Amino acid sequence: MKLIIDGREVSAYPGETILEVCRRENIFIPTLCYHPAFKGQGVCRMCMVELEDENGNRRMVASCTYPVQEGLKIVTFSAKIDKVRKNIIRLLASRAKGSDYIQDLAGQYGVEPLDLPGLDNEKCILCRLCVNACKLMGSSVLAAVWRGIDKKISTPYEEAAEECIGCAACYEVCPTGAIEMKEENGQRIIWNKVFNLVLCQHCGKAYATEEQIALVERKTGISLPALCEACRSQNLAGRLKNFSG
Amino acid sequence: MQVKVKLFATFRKGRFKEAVFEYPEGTRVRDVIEELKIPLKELGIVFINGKDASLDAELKEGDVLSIFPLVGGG
Amino acid sequence: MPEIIDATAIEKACKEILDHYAPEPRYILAIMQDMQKRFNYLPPQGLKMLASYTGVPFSQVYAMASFYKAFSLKPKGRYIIKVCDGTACHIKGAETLVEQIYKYLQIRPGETTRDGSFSLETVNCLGACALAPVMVINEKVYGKVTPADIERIIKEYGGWADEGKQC
Amino acid sequence: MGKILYVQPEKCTGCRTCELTCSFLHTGEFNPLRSRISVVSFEKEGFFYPAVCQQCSPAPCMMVCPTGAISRNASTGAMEVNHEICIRCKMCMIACPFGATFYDERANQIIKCDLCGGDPACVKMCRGEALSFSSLNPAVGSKKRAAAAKIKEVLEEVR
Amino acid sequence: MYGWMGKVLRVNLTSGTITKEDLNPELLHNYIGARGLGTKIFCDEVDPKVEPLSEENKVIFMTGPLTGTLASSGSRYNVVTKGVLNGTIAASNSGGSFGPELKYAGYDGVIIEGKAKEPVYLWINDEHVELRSASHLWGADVVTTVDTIKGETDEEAKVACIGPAGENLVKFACIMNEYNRAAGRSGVGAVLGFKQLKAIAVRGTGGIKVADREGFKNAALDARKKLKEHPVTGSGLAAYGTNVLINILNEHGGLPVKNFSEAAVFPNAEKISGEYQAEKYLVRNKGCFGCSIACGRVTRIKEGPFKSLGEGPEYEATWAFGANLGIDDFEAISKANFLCNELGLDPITMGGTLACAVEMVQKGIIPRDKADLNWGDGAMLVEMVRKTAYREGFGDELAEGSYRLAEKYGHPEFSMTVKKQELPAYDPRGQQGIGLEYATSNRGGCHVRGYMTSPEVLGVPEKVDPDATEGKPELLKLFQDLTALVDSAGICLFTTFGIGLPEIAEQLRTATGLNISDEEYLKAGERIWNLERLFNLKAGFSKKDDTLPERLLKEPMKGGPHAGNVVKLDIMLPIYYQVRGWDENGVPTEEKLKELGLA
Amino acid sequence: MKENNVKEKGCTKIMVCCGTGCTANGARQVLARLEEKLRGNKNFEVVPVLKATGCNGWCEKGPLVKIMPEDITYCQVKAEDVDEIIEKTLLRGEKIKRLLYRDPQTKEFLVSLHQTDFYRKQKKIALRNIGEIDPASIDDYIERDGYKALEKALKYMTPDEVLEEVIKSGLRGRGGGGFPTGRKWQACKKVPRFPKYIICNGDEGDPGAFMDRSIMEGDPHTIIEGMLICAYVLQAEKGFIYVRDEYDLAVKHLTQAILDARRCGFLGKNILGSSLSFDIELVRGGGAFVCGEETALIKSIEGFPGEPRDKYIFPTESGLWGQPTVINNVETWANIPVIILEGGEKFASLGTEGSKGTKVFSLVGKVVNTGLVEVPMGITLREIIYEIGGGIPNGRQFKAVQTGGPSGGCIPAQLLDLEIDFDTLTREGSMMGSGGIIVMDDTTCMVEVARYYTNFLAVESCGKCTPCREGLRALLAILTRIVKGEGKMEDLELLQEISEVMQEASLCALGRTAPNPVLSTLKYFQDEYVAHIIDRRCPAGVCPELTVFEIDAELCTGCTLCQKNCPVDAITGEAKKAHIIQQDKCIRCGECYRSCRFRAVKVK
Repeated sequence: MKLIIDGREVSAYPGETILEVCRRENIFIPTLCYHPAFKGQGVCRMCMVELEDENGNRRMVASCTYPVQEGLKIVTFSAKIDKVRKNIIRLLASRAKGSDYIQDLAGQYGVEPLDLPGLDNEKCILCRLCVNACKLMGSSVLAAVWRGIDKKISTPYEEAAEECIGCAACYEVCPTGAIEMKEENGQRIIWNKVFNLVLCQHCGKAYATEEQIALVERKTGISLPALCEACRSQNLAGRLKNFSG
Repeated sequence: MQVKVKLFATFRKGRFKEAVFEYPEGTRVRDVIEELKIPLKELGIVFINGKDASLDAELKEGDVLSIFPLVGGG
Repeated sequence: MPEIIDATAIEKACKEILDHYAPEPRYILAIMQDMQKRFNYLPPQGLKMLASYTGVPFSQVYAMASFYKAFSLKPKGRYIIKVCDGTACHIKGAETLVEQIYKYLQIRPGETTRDGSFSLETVNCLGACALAPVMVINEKVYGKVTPADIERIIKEYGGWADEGKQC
Repeated sequence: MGKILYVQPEKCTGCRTCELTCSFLHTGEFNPLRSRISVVSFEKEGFFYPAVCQQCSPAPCMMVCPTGAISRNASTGAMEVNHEICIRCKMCMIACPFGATFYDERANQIIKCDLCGGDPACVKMCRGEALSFSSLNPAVGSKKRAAAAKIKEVLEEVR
Repeated sequence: MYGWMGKVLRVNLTSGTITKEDLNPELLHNYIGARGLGTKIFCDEVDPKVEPLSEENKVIFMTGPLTGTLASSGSRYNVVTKGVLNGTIAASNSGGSFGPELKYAGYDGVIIEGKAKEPVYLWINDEHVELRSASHLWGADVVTTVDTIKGETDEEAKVACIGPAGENLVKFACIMNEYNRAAGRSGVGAVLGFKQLKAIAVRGTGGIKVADREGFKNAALDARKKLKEHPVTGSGLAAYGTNVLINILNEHGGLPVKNFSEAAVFPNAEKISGEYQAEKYLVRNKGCFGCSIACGRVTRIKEGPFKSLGEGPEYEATWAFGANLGIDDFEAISKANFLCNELGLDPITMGGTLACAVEMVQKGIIPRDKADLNWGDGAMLVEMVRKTAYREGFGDELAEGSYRLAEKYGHPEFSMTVKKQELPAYDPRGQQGIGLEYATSNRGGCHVRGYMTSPEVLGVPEKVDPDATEGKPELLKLFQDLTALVDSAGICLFTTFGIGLPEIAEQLRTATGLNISDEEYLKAGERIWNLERLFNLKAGFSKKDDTLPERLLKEPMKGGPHAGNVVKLDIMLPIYYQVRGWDENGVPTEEKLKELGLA
Repeated sequence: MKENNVKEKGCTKIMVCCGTGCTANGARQVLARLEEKLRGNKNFEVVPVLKATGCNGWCEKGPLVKIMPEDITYCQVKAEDVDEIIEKTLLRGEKIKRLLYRDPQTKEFLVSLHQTDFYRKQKKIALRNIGEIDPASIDDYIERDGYKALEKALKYMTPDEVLEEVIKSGLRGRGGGGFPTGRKWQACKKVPRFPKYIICNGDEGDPGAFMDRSIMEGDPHTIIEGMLICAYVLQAEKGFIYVRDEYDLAVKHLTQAILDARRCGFLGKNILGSSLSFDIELVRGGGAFVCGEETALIKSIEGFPGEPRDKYIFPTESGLWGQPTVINNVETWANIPVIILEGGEKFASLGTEGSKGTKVFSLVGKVVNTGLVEVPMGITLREIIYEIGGGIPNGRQFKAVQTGGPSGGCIPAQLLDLEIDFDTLTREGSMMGSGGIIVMDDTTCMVEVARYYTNFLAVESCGKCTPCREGLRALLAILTRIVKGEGKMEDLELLQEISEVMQEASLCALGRTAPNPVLSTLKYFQDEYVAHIIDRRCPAGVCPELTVFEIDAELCTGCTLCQKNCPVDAITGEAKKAHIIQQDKCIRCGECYRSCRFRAVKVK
């Protein structure tokens, strides 16, 4: 189907969202809660764009959840959109005072955070990418709990969750550096859970949690040598070397 | 006449290191190389008794003919 | 302290509740309501059982439990005082009632007296706006409550009414 | 059937031109750490093994990927990473029996050999012919097949 | 910045301070990198009269803009210092992976100053740079040193270090990297030994960007294609390594035998030849970082007293330990070579010095009770290499190099050196051009400052008459300037067998964005050459040092194709000065200096 | 509608209002006493029938006891009055004057409720049965033409004709959105996927609104019938009623009604012999205001936290479990049977151009007659407040009326003559919402009201999207500092800007309308904001930090009421003498100010 984005005709497939089409067409739309691995969530609202009807009336929609329709006329930037994005960044910067990423973004957008009480050094913007990642990993230990302004991301009772495998996918997808992960003394601590890391038999590098390896072995049916990625190829090479004499 | 032919490097493959051959008078370097089926484009250095020789140089009794592919080093 | 039920008793009671429902996510809300009624709060153990029974991740169950106001994650008192802070009640001084209750029971909304007798909550609207301000203790509705009424009402439930006395 | 990237380690001179080529073509800079092929060096003994994805079938990396970011390119047979949807859980790295799935820290990406879309540049640049790319059919030299078999055999041993 | 990283490290060992400095872009334009840039910085900062073994001398490790890129054989770095062996400007060049790794860490080079109070090593881990104690490594050989440091830092670290020879200030100690690669000549290892800097370990995770991605890709691929197609770089060097030259030089009558005292034809050359090595000992080829030539040899001596596995020997070492000592035992030669790698010695000077000693022993100048040295003795060779590194017994005298040794015994004429540095494996009486090259080399006896063997013997790029003197000064100047450019670019000299100025200049242009003509690039080479000359002049060298050992000028070749020849230096040198734009005393004229921007 | 079936039967019926208000005031005790006294009472030939009905709406006057067929209504009845009622009224036909309603203006005693201003102006459609029937009795419902509409639809109309009728009626969703009900059904009908689901939204959450509660408690079958009619149109087989958890009685009555309907063949297979099969399941809500939003409600039924989603695809296409779903509010469903029975056109004859029919409002706050009123659309606010509601008590000044719940707005005195319907309210910055009308007088601080609603929403927002969650957090912080006297004039611009962005960018209707209280008070009561910020004074005497109360000794009668109500014993003074407020003890709660009947307490 055909759409008109910023006056340009663009083709799209049924089932796509406006954001997906724009990303494919390299039309920039800022996002915070979007990750292509997951469905659009419509959470952060940075990706708001305007739709224009035949009378020239415009309305705002979240491009990450709006499904494309034939002939849709989309405006990806306007004074109104700019105002919305600036204010969203301002609100998030007022919330996540501890996140350098968000503060930098506020700087880029030229907005000053407001002075709001009760959020000392917060980094989380509740984009929920971590929740999505955790779910996809099959662990689903993270959820957005409580509601309203008390909403937060947490494991049940903020305690170490049984199903957490310490994969840190949540840490990886977090845009604001809000998830704390510590690795020391052969242990990884994340979400209040302490994981014993498997040490590479060869180089001693702590390369994965026991739970991660168990999951890999379960999924592949292969039992893996206790070697880190680098040592695994090294080990293979060593054997080949001996093989070739 | 007798000429000692020495081959080096890749030219030895399937041939020989050195050998003494009986050639008729007037045999030229080119004749030897052709007989040995050495492709001219692979030919690097040709010495007769350690001195550079052209393909048309005539061989003489007792000459040492050294044939090298193109090589380098240092 | 509230009635302490031991772990096996909780488990048994939860099991009974679960048995009333098919193991489908759509019954989570109903099951939680039953648990809340049974225990006055949602015991973590019960939520775990609920999660495995319905096959829904524990985190999701916890998210539910914390999302809905009908549920409490902490044990509640025997008498739950709900002060309506709906608009009609609010503009008729509901907050003063909350203050007054604090004066007698030393608890704020969300808290429970140390002896486990009373819990205080504010609710959005009890749909009895015509009687504003309204207060409910367990099932009983008190309408047009004045701050001066609080002492008497609390006394009905054996609450300490002597000024300043800690419960 | 697609072609296979054969590795014959005994022919490898350890020059790592494959790494340079790979990183340059994929990232625009010369950085072995961003290469999808990595030469394991035994400098003292002068033995080298270019560790590179063997495009396994079935592929453990694909099996463990939670987002479906790893998939086989139907025309090249290469297991390709869709960086867009990768969440960098690194399960594929853990799962790879060859240690040939890498993490590019600079780009924050999981990287692995994608056979350059069916025409691997490293093979063309390989001086010692340690890398070759040819069809998996009987016409392939017995040496290459032996090399592949050898790697497989050694791999079995490792497991 | 493209090609270059734009940063150098300055490490003061005396104070322990480490600073990061931006490179001056103007220097890059004129001096390119590696040898040129290192020399420029060195000349700007160090008094030419400085004592090589002193706090004031500096050591500069410098890479070129093509180092670590896809430019073929772009593995090189240079070590610039005032050489210990002879006090000339030294720019020792090495391949391997150390240079590229330094760039991946973000630096073009490292400037070492001062002298540490106790042994240290420098650990460069991207931005993080520190000096660490190396007391526990002092005395350790290269293998132990590298392995220990890798264990202490990062298994993937690249380590350049000195062996016992450097620590013991052996005048021809080298700096080793990746176990087998060496910045070999001029005794740069001893300078580090004096400064008590045992090693530099580096780990880099960054990358190198080029100015014109597509252009550079095309230029590099074009160069590689030409290298692949050229018989020498495409297959010749790979098949037989540099040792292929043994037979060629021998047939040519240019393979010096027994300290240049006999006809340059070694009867048993075949037994030390590349063909022999390939047949009997070669495990496989090895390439330096990014090299498509892969001339390196992994050699295994399977059994016997010299059982070992290592790299080499290269042509020079094979000659220095073989023909030059009358030894035809390839296994002994290999072992001695491996030992040089482990202990950190330059095999050319080692062989040359030992040959000088053997000759003097044979002539009765050195008493036999001091050293019972004979031609053709492989075991003696291995033993003497070890002793030299540790300065044990007679090794202590050998450790000073042949010039000081021969001078000590009153017969400097037996030292086959130019400016006190031992000559390599080409008898200049069979190649007039290389005679001139030796005499005029800025670091003394050296073959890689304008490799005249290529045209004179190998016929690359085209054959010239080795016995002729005509045209040699002109050709040599071109070769010297081009070599300076090649060394400064960070690529291997061997590439010039297959590619020339246009290909090198194009790679430089696209990599760095420095859009100057081929000629200007070549001019940079000339500028570098002249800068080195100026340094030497200021250091006290003069026309009288632009000469060859008497033997080569006066003793006619005793046999072989070039029997009766001497080097006609007196004919070539004045012309060379003229071609260079120098006055009759070999001093660059004002005009020349102005032209080069050196005035 | 037929009147007075009871009369025909010739038997007396006593109906005790047992709505929440009346119950709170002791209706159950009245009922119990009546039951006790009537059971086996030999004095009656035919013992009167006793019924507990749903809320009559006039909670203010409860407990209400209605006696039919005489149509006598007694107000504020106590258990002690029961003997007298039996004795005098039931046995002797006398009316007890003191229990009758006395019109405050005319001072007349009114026998029937329907004679009162409160009832006269009303037009009951949705509430037609409430107070008239025992909600626990399906027979009572059937007696009042219950399930006749269903029968008519099933037997005499095609689904399309039924739909046509609903479209014709112009009925718009009573839950707040005001989306035309017929079009909603039509959209769902067009989607060729099955099963389809029907949901009744009974998660009434607006503080100050209780019409849904009243219907669910007082006339549960009308909801079931409405849903059945829709099921016929859509060929749906399953429906859900999502009831607010706090509504225990509603749950009880609905449960009973569903069981009865099944028993009588109105739910189940082949209803009334037709091909329609439909059943209803009751879902108790979890107590989350946001679940009133239909996508959140769907999530909640599915077993998730009630977080809305972007509604770019309507539930009519993808709703419950992704299936086509129609959700309507309780009051909407209650209108359906009447529309089918009497025709869409008749319904459409009521109301305004854009908003047809009647609307139930809950009239509460500072108004004399509080309770539920059902009036035709287009009635003015003044009529509701002054004619039905009887004006402002205690001689206070009307200040504003808040409509539409927390997301609605405050409408000032100058708009009292606004003819209210969906569109006029929206135009003036408020909204219909579910129909709450909260009257505010001069003792209400509009800034504090804005803060109150914002706080309510900040807690009740689902917290999913940024503009709503963080916008509310920011608005709340700013409003809080203003009511504390720490505001700055720039704050007003900030409030405006954040509010506008929330309106544009929020995910659901809750977020988009959440700034309405702020925006409407900013628009109409900016002077109050300014007073807080510049003068550091709360004109209404509400904000403790900015208020000082004083007793005007001239006006004080020494009635001691304020003294009794003061929670901190800050008021001293003897009876019949002027009282004094001890400022050091006073917590400025305003209790004295609000309770003083002589307006002797003043805001300084």
